[in-house]
Amino acid sequence: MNAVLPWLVLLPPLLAAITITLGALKRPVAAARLSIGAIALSLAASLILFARDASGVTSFTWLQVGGLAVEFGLRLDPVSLLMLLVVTGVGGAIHVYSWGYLEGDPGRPRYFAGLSLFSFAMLGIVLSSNLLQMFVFWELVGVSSYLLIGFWHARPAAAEASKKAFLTNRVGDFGFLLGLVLVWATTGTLDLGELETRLTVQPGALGTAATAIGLLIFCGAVGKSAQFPLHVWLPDAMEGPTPVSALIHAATMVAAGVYLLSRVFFLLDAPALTVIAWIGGLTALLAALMALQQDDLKRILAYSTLSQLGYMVLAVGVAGTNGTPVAAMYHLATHASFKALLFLGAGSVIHALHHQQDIWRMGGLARRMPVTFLTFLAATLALCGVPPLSGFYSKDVILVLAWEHHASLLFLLVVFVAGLTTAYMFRLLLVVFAGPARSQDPDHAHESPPVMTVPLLLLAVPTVLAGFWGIDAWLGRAYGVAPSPAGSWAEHLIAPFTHAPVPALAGLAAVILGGGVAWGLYRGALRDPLPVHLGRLSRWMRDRFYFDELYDRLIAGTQDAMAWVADAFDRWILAGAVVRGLHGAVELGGRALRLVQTGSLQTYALLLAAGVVLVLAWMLFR
Amino acid sequence: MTDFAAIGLELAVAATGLAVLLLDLWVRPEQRRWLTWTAVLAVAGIFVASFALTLPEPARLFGGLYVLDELALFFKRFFLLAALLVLVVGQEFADRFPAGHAEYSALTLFALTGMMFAASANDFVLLFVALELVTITFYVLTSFQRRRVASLEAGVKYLILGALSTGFLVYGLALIFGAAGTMNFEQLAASPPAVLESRLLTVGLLLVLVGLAFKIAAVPFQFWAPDVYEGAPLPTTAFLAVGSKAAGIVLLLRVWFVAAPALTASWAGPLLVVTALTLLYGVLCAIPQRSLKRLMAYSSIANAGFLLLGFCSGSAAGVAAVLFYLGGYLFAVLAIFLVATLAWRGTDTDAIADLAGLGQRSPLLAGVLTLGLVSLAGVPPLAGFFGKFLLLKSVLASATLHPGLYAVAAVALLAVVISLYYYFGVIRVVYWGQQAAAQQPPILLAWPARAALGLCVFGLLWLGCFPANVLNLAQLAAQSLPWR
Amino acid sequence: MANLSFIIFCPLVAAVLIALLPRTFNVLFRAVALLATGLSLLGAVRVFAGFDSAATGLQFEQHFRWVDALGIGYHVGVDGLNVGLVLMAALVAFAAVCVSREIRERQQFYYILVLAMAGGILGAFASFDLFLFYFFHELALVPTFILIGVWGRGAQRDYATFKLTLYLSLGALVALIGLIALYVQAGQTSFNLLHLTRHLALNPIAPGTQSWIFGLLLFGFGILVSLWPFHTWAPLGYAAAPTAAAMLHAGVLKKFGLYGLIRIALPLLPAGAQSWMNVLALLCLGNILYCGLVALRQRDLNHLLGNSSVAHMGFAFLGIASLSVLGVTGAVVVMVAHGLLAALSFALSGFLYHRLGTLEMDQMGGLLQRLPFVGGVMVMAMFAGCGLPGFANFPGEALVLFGAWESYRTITVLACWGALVIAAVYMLRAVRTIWHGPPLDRWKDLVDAPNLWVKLPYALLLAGLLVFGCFPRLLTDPMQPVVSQIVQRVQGETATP
Amino acid sequence: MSVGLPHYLVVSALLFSLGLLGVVARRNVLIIYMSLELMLNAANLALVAFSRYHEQLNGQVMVFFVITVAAAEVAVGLALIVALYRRRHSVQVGDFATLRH
Repeated sequence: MNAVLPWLVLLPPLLAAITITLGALKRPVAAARLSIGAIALSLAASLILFARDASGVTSFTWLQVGGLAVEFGLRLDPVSLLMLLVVTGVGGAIHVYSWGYLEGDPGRPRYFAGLSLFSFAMLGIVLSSNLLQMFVFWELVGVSSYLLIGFWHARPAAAEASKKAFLTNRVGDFGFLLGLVLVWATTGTLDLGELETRLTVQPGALGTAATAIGLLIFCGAVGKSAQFPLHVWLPDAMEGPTPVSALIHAATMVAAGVYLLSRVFFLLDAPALTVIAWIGGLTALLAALMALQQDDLKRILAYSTLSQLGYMVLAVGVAGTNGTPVAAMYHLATHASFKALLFLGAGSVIHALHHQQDIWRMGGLARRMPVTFLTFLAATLALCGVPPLSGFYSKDVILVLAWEHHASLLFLLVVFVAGLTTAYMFRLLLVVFAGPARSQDPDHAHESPPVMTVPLLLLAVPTVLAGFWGIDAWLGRAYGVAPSPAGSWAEHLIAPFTHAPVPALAGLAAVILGGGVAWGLYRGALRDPLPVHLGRLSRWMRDRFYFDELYDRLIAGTQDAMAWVADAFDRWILAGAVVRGLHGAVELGGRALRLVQTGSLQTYALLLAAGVVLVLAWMLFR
Repeated sequence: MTDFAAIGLELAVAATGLAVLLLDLWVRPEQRRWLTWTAVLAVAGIFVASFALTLPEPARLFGGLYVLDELALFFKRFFLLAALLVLVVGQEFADRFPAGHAEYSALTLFALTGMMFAASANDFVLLFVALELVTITFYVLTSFQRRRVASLEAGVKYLILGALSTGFLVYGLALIFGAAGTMNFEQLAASPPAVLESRLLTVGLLLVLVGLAFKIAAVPFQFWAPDVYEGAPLPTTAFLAVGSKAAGIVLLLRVWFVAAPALTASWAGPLLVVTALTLLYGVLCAIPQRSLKRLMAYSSIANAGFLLLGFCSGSAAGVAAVLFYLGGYLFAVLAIFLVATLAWRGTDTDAIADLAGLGQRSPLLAGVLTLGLVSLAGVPPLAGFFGKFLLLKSVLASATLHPGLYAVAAVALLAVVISLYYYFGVIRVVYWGQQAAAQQPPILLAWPARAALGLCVFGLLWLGCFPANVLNLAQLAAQSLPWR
Repeated sequence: MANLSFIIFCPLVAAVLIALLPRTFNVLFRAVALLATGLSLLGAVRVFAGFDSAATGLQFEQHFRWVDALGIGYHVGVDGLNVGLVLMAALVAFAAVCVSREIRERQQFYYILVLAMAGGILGAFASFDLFLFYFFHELALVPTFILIGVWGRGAQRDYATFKLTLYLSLGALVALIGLIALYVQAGQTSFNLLHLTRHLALNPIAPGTQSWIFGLLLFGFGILVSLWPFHTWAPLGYAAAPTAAAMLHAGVLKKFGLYGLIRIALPLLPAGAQSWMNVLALLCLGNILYCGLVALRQRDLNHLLGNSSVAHMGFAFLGIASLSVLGVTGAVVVMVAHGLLAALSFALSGFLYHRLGTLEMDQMGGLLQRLPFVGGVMVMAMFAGCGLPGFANFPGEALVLFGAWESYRTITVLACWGALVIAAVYMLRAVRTIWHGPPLDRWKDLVDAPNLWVKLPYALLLAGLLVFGCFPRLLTDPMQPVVSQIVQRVQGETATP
Repeated sequence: MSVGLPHYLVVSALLFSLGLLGVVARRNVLIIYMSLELMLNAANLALVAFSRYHEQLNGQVMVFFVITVAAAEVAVGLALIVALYRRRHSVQVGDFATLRH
């Protein structure tokens, strides 16, 4: 039974995707039923596995050539079980939610096929036991996000956004693949289990290439989790339908990068970890600043995701070589639930206002959409790290890590970013739900139908209670960390303050400070006051620090220039001068030689006689 | 085997020629076609008879003047086949002759006799007589269309330049006779070294080679070919390209490998240069050509270059390659000329552009023309490819001894690629050339023409796909030359 | 039915049969052509299925005497290396005939030429005699010339067909001289590949001669496969060629040169191979990067596909240049995968050209609405083009990268950039301009592929890509014994992993 | 001094060169034709000289062959030149140049 279950988790979404594309492209209801059924099956199977706390690997050889042996295996351990729950749980909620959100859209079968393909690929990443197999699903996730972002491919913005997303991911995958090749070249194997045992036996196994391998594999994570250099695609990915943004850009896809880092944590050495930490920190800061000045509801959430991902990557980096990525995974788990809730809440607002996404045209929705407001409020508080909620505990662990490993500069950065997070989230909350209606759209807004609000409530449960489920203890077991004695829930409530008071209090202070500033600025504001105060900095933040333009000129520009040179060389010199030149020369030679035949008998006789004399002379006096 | 039994084949052909001339007096004009068909059947009969001749060992007759060996037999069968097809082309071309249809067939047969004698030449006297019989007959054949100035002009040009080359040939003969005291090839080869090194013999031999080089139109004696090929009527041009060239080749084989093997062995260098120049000249000049006959002239010059490749390798394999290549060359050239005659029936043009739209008008003719051109270009699965392949193999095999041959192999390669350009240029016109004139009527083919086309196609495909038995014949013939 | 001669001669006999039929039976020509290529496809599938990858040596072997004087024989057989290639060739041939529905005038002549090409290709891949190998390949030269000339497209048709034919014949002739030189050096006894391998194993040729013979073979086959400096004919030729000719040429004929290199040049001239590999590695970098960049600039879809197929060939060359078991196996997988991919993409672009009348990408836009099936398959083909896992190209390219890392570090990095990023850029730009974006009203009355019969060729090729993509062991396992033996000979008994 | 072989050869060579010069230099077709015959006779002279030198009759026999062939050639050649004259009313070599390149 144990061998079949993992396949029962992985395969249903793939089969659903195939049957929809082949059979049900014209029947939305059948497609939806197939897709939701598949993800439900996967959820059930992963719940059973979770209950059994199953572990072990079942696999078959996918490729066996020369020195390269690639197994296609499914690996179960506490970390992957947790991720299974996150993907299938949040994914399932979003599948149901999408049925309501995309009411009447003709392309729904294609949407559900894409969603199932995405779920299959994401489950593949979580379960894969081999680095190359992970790369395969890495790319499949990339292509399914391309299909989903570009769902409304008639709209140019969506088409451009999907292309941009896939290409940026591909740049990351380029690094990832090179990392794989390097790992295989130095150790001869790509299997994670084998690599782990070999590295625990003799840590120096990777030799000089260790840092390079670490950073190259980190490239894959940077591409997928939209970290600093390759973060440009995430905001544009909001062009896709909101459930897509929720599923892909909040809960699962972007988390894949962090999951990868935790999977290959034993590979990363000290220098690689410091680089990872700084990149994470930088992304968190930048994203938070940008989020402060965005007017589009979904873009703010996108930048907030970017910022939280920066947190997780920072947590991995700061953990140090003998530490564990538990903090990052813990924050990932809690973040998945409340960020998905935020996105679905936003979706419900957008749905109610007939696809209006500019927050300065909303206002006073609290009264009209109570359920959405309450769940949105709970998720915001969790995100900012207000104590009883799950976000506080997971963020606090990261603060503690930064504090204990006396990475003082990073600690200050994290605290400052926590403040910023609270600032832009409260700005959002106040402008959208509180204050006067800033245009006539909110007047006829009404609460969303149950098919959309029920998932909101379902997701609210983990948002509030996840802090107490001891997810960090559960994760610790995968890394051999002894679980701390389980006190009553009361002790647990104040545990952070008793163990490490300074980081906990600093975090709380930042939250209160940020909330106050936002309250001051945005309570009842009709226009955004910040541009007046900050001036040019606000414009920079609004235009995303001009990274898009920089990349266009830098990477795309140079590549197109090289392409122009190559094409010109190919057209004029290689095909033109060389080939046409030769052709012309031969033709000219023919025309010239032909003129020797003047047609007059006289010349022929002369030439013949001359020929004879020439031959005789040459032969005799050779 | 008595002397006269040996030359039975030649006598039979001469007798047929005379018979055709005589019968022409009693035959009514509309039955003249049947006269040519009887001549064709007779030649076919003689061709079949030639296979009945089995030679335990080569026979030398008429006091060593005439030799009958496998090489001679191979060439006699080759000439008979060529004449057979030329007679059919001549008959199809007859409507454009002012008069004397029977005379045309007779003259073709007399030229055939000359060629068959040339195949068995073992003495400079027979070489001279046979060569002159062929050349003088061709003077008349070239200028047969008296109403067309071009035909007469070609005739005169061929006359003067032919006579000039004969002058050189005869003077060469005299010098050889002076130096060696004998006219016989084998005796010349066996003469003492003092004679072989004498400059007189070298000059004499060179002058004879000039005469033969003129015959096969090798550089620098090829200036006559383009104008004569273009001026002469189609059947004559065909016979010139195949029969007269092959006669030159067989005499060159005899002189080069039998008469003075010691001398010619040291002349490999100059031969390479001549071969390369012939190849390049023929191939380059052919590119801008608009007239099919002139294109075929330059192509025949290039093919002379390819045939000389076999001489450059100087081995039995090279000679076998030359013989096989000639077989493929025969069917290809005659296929092209037969199709040209049929396609241009009634018009006096020879422009390639006038072949436009042949693909639609008559796919059979277009197909045969394409096969012929593709075989000349040397593309499998046709005879031309295997011929060129054998030549390349023999050249590369003996290139290990003297590396100059690699250069000539490279030139040959270039020549093939460039020749592909103009051969496929004709195919282009046939299949997707712009149809200038209105939709001409589809061409109706008499059964003999259809039979001749069938023979050519069969020859091309059989030599291309199942070359084994003809290759064995060629190798057997090559063995009859005295290899050390 | 599972014998190779049947597979090879089915199309050729059908061509002769069609030639004999009267000129007006258009439907019959198409039926006979479909039947012939269908039967040879079935035969190829039977051979592929029946191939026992454990057994060494040739299977389904047939040997007849042909020209004994020169040691030339009709010797066909299948081993791990060409069993995949024969199947791919038969599949592409069948798809090419299916797709020829749009040809309306002179159908009889068209089908004769296509069938001759198909027969030639199948024969070339199955033969184990150097002469036969060359003989079958050259069968396709004249048909290509006439196909492009009569049924080709675009103003540059004449120039393209001549350029293509002359380039290919030059390449073929240079290779022929190499083959003959090989035959001469091996004592002029026989052209049979097995005999030559045994003979040259005992008394190898002097390294000096080996290197210039290998040079001849490399540049001869290089021209046939559009190695970097000699690649200008490929995009031009494919843009002008009718669909079937482009499919057969880009998909299958291009692989003849590579197969020749792996099958003949590497095992018979080990020292020669060693001396030329660095040059080959550099040239194939030209293929991958240079042609990838040129593809970025193309406005015509077929030019883009032509350049991208040249870039993919760079990968196969890199695999060969690595001289490792991984590299060479990867090269063969790339050959099979690219064969199916090129055939599929040219078939689809042919469908587009037939419906739209033009292949200028700027004039297209938002076609996915009107052509969901063709659009979907084309997007998948384009993703396969940029090496997406799940399609057969990814295992091939991954194996080549793993194999080439040992000997050419920087080249592998650049090749990886070329394959992953540059290929993705121009493929996605094409998808963006053709399929996505607002639908233009100019194409509002387009009709998608109507029935299953029209969709069959595309579905078959796509299925091939997916099957070999998801289960690459189908291709790699039969290849192991042959490839390791070849690499061992070249490396001189020290086979790298 | 008695007239030996070299003398004959010199005369024969001179005759041959004169004939060649005549063919190349003259413009009238008939004169060219006569120069050709001159060259043939030069060869005959050489043949006879060598035959006498080697005390063999082969040379003499060869002369007969050459003479008969020359006669045949002249017959055909003159007929051809007359036919051309009747068509072009000129014997100047320069006029027969329609076939070129």
